[in-house]
Amino acid sequence: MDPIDQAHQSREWLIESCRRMLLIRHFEETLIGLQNQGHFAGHYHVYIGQEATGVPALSCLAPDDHIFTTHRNHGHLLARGAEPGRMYAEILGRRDGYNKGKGGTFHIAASHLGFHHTSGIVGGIIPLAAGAAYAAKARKTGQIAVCLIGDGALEEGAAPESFNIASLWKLPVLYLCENNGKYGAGRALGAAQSFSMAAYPLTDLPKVYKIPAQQVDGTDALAVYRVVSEVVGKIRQGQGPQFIETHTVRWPGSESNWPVVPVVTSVDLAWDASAAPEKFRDWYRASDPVLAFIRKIVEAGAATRAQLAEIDAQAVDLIDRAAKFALASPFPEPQEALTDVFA
Amino acid sequence: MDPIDQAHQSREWLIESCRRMLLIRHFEETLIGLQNQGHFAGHYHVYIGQEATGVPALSCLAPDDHIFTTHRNHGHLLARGAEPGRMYAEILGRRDGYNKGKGGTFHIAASHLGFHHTSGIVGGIIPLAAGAAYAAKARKTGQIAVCLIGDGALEEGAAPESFNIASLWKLPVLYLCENNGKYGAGRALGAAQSFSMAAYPLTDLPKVYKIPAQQVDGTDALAVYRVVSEVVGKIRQGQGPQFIETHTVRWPGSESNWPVVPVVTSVDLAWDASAAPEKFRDWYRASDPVLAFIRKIVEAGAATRAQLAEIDAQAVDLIDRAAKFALASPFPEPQEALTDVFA
Amino acid sequence: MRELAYYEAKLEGLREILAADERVHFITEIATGFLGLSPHRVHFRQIASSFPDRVIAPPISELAFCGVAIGAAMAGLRPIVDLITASFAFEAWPQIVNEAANAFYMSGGQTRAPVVFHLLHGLRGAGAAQHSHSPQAMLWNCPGLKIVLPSSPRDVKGLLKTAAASDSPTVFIDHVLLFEYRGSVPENDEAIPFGQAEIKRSGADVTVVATSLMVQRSLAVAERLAKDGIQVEVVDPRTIVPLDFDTIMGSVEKTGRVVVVDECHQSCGVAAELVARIAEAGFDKLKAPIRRVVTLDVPIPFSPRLEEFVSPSEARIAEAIRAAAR
Amino acid sequence: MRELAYYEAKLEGLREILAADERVHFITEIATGFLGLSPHRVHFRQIASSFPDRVIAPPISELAFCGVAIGAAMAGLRPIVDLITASFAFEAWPQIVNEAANAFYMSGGQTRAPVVFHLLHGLRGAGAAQHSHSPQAMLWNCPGLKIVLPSSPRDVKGLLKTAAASDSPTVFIDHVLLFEYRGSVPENDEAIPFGQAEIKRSGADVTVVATSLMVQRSLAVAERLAKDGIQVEVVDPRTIVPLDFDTIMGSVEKTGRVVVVDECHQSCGVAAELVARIAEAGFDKLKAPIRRVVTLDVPIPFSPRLEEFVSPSEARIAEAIRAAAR
Ligand SMILES: Cc1ncc(C[n+]2csc(CCOP(=O)(O)OP(=O)(O)O)c2C)c(N)n1
Ligand SMILES: Cc1ncc(C[n+]2csc(CCOP(=O)(O)OP(=O)(O)O)c2C)c(N)n1
Ligand SMILES: [Mg+2]
Ligand SMILES: [Mg+2]
Repeated sequence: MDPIDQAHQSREWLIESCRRMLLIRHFEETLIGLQNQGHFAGHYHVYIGQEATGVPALSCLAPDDHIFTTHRNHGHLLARGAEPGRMYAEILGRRDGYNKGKGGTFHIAASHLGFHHTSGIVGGIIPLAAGAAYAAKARKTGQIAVCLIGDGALEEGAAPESFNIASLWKLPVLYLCENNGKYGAGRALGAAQSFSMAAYPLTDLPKVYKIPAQQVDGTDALAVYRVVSEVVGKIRQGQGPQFIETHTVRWPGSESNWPVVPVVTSVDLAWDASAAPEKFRDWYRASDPVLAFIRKIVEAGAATRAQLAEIDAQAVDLIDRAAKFALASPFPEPQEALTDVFA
Repeated sequence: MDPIDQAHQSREWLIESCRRMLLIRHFEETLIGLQNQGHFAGHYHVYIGQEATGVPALSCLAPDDHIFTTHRNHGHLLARGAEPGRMYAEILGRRDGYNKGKGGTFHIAASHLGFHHTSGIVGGIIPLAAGAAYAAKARKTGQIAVCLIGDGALEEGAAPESFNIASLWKLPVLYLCENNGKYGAGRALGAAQSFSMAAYPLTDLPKVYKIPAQQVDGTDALAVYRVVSEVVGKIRQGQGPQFIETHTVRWPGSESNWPVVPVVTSVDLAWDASAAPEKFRDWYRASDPVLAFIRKIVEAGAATRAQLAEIDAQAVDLIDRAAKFALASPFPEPQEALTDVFA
Repeated sequence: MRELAYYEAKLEGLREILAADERVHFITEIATGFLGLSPHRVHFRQIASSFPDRVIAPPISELAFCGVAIGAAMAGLRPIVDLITASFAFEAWPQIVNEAANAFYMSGGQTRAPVVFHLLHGLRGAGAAQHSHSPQAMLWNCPGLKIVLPSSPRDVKGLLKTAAASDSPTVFIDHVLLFEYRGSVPENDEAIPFGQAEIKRSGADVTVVATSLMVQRSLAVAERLAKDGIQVEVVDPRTIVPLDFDTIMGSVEKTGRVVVVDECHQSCGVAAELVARIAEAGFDKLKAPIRRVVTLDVPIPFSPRLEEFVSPSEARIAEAIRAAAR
Repeated sequence: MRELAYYEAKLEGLREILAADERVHFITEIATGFLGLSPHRVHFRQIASSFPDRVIAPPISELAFCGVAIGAAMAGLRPIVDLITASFAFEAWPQIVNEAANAFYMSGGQTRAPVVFHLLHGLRGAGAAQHSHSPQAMLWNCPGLKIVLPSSPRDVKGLLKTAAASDSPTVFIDHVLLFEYRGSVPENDEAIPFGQAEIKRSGADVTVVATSLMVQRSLAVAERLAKDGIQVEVVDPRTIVPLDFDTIMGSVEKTGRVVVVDECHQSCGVAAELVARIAEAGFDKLKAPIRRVVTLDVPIPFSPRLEEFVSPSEARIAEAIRAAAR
């Protein structure tokens, strides 16, 4: 049975997911431009290539679940419906940013969406997520906590220490480990030993602590949805922590530490990648999860190319307005630096 | 074939091992008396019940191998031939202590025996041992490093982090994990989940990092010798890190945080434990590795009870003189506190 | 008012806090937590068994279990988490100083982390180099943490209550050598606000600013020096974040002579900051250089003689006060 | 003497150290280590590939890889280990402050741990709360560690050499915003001994004691103030452990007016210790209160305006010097 036909993936879900993926993609592409124009300083990380993980995965959550994420958070926030304008404002250090400009790209928080604390320290959130799960369990709220980490985070001792506690205390926490190292210059390679991780497959590590763990293709939105929704159900039933590793292929635009946009993503690119420079073309053809999703939707007849192109245009427009909003937002007053130290 | 007959366990080795085990036992028994008499302050940990691990295991090492140990180090140092007098002096904070009285019970170091740095921080030495192994490999000295830890140390993130590096870099390091929690109030239980460790058997953890790992009965000196010597051979051949978990049964004298001596160990006790108070008798009968070793030697005809009793008497005497040596050693001059800060 | 031993007041405070607020969970090792290895620890075990679902023992994983407490605080609980020996806080350093301390600020005021870290600091006798730390200076260098240093039975109870009710991450730093001190503690619930120094003893000649155990030690010295005609005023900030600098300066203006007594190592210790602030604000008022009595800048030696020599002992406190009074 | 950019001198030092001593191994992330994200990092990669067996990339396991370096030092190597961003040193805190710092002392002088920790500290622009730490004050509170804070091309090379040759664990704390400064560097190998402050600029009116990037910032301010007739002397301790207090006090005695400029947070920062020492030793010599220009006691905000506001900026340095000169 074609997964597209499955009852739980309605046409609306498909279209909405596609819309959010395109939103993320254009958000990041535009962001790279903003950086290149000098609108903000500092190091940053984009979510391009991982859209088909974050969007379906986070669609499985309840509105009040707790979500902890990392330096690579933009896609997660947008997947949950964060306003791109306020995100840009944050990344540009403006007053209208989610964190009033105090956090920046690494730390975008949006508590009303469940993003209480976003850490730029690799491994920093792993115990925090278990803690939020502990609180949910103690308070019997029915919430779960989601811990969104990269493959590299498993190299930090915080990971096994937290897995141990989550397992012993049967905490309602989902570890979603986005392994973006496949074939790229990244770290863990999924099925084989990398230069930095002797444990492979990575799912072996949580399994040692008796946490059920599985792998899924993170470029296949429907597969991600299926696995995450099933696992979230188990967690809500009180079965304790669960671990999912997703594989994506590292976007070649991020090979250097300062990303470049080889081509602006469009619906047409899904069928003809020739607009992408030679060296990036393969990725857009074979590994781009957004383009793959677009093709799947069209092939399944859930939407036409033209309909998706319309959605894409709306996304481009929304991002455009978001960037303008952020650029128009003033910098915070210097004295603002002295507030929010203590609650 | 009775292991006693095996070529590699000569009669001399048996007698010498027995002597060292008795030395450790009496060292600790006398130490408890010294504490009760107020000769030193502070928390301390004794090695009673684990003698049949440390003595045979460390007999497999070369004189210049590197050894890192913990708060429970006394037995390890004595197994390597450290002077009990200088150890007591250290524990009593006297000038003739190995560390000039600056370290105390948690930190006894004897660099000439390979004990460079003994840490009281659970997990503290795990990376250090990998580092010494790294140095040995880089300098091609043929040395190996031994990391002597308790089961509780595996709960610290330092353990998995270090296993990963040792495995990736194929370092010549032996992890000897003394699990003293069996049936006691201790932590890991070996074959089942404890309140503090979800990973079981504990050997699963190093195995995730592709470190070969096995379990052995730590109350069986010959079994320990066999496994450790085999594994040390592999490490010297360049096969990389290895992990051994030994099981011992926690000595009931240490159930409270301040140990008590229920009965002074003697060779006779190996056949008649009635001298031990009721509540401790079972342990001396069924779980005491020193008494078991004594019985084995006598039963195999390697020595008579009388011969072992003579060895025991010498051990008692040696320890007695060691205690007197330490008590006669002066406290360091106060100004000595200001030296050794920088090399 | 009734008299209690310090450890009794501390236990009473914890029991009342746990009874009053279901959101308080206490992560600690049951055997040696809260009161450390003190002989009174059996009483803590009784509390633990009164609240079996809310007093929980973690693995030896300080980094993770502190992070769990912080995360739980972000999600609606008010956890107290016990590092026991303050030196073990280093294992959890990234969580305390880089997550908890920054959470409220970094989120632009969105996320509160009302967690209390409980630590037993200082020279406890034979703790040696690895178990004798006083990390309050390092923590004071991390904006975002409130820091509490009780010194009396009444303070330990009252400050523990305020800590448990605080909306900001709070480090509660205690000292096992205080446990036997006795003092009056009001019957009725009395929380002590943060940021209120207490003049523990009045005197016109020399101001001693002291924290934690050093308050008691300074008081003992002050009694002795009174017989020699030196009237010492002992000011106890009780919390260093927030710091009641006004009360300190009030005393400095009165005496013009200051000794700061603190158990951190000298360099960049708590005393360094207090001296720096007093020297700046009191430039015209000081009649003598400010003196510090602190732990000498060497790792803590094990041997009791050496430990005594490096510590801010009564002898060294007395000497500094005499010098200041001259 | 030839002129080099700071980053060139630093690279040259590392290359010479690696070439001269086989015992030196460098644990670092090849892509962003040693020079951080600076555009010059490609040059570091060249060094890395010249010594493939001795420049090695670890997993993201700061605690373990620092411990590996310390253990290797105990067993005969002279490792340099790169935390890169100084904030990441917190992950390795137990190994740095409780193992390396204590090893020699705790063993009674038996065990040397000649390891160098390399850190890039401070406000680098948009590092925000979690990537902008200056942990030198916390480290100074841990006896047993030598602490190096270079500020010029010549110093970074000469001090790196001394660090690599030091028998004690040494924290080498650098600042990416220094990399573009140029200055003369002798051709021939010139190690700079620890514990020798340098007067980077002479002046009779006000003494500025500054470290790391703050030296350059203070020098720039001093040039400007010279035009207004204020002659500033800039003293750079270069190493805070050991500290050349004599040179500092020599300058204080000359000017009687002191400003300490440092990038740590205020409370218990490096400046606090320097002020405390100068206030004590210089009580009779000071003509004005000592002033501190330091990072304000709040977590570091991301937004550039806010970051500038909390930092020890040129404007704040100038203001403090003017006030001291009055
Ligand atoms: C404790 C710590 N060490 C190092 C870094 C520097 N750092 C930032 S991102 C990163 C790689 C993380 O890899 P991964 O978790 O797989 O996430 P990805 O960037 O691939 O999404 C590193 C090492 C950091 N932020 N925190
Ligand atoms: C980082 C740290 N946390 C806690 C402690 C307190 N502590 C000392 S021994 C010990 C138990 C260690 O268990 P295990 O490793 O099994 O060793 P055993 O004492 O059983 O030999 C603990 C928790 C410590 N010394 N260091
Ligand atoms: Mg990755
Ligand atoms: Mg154990």
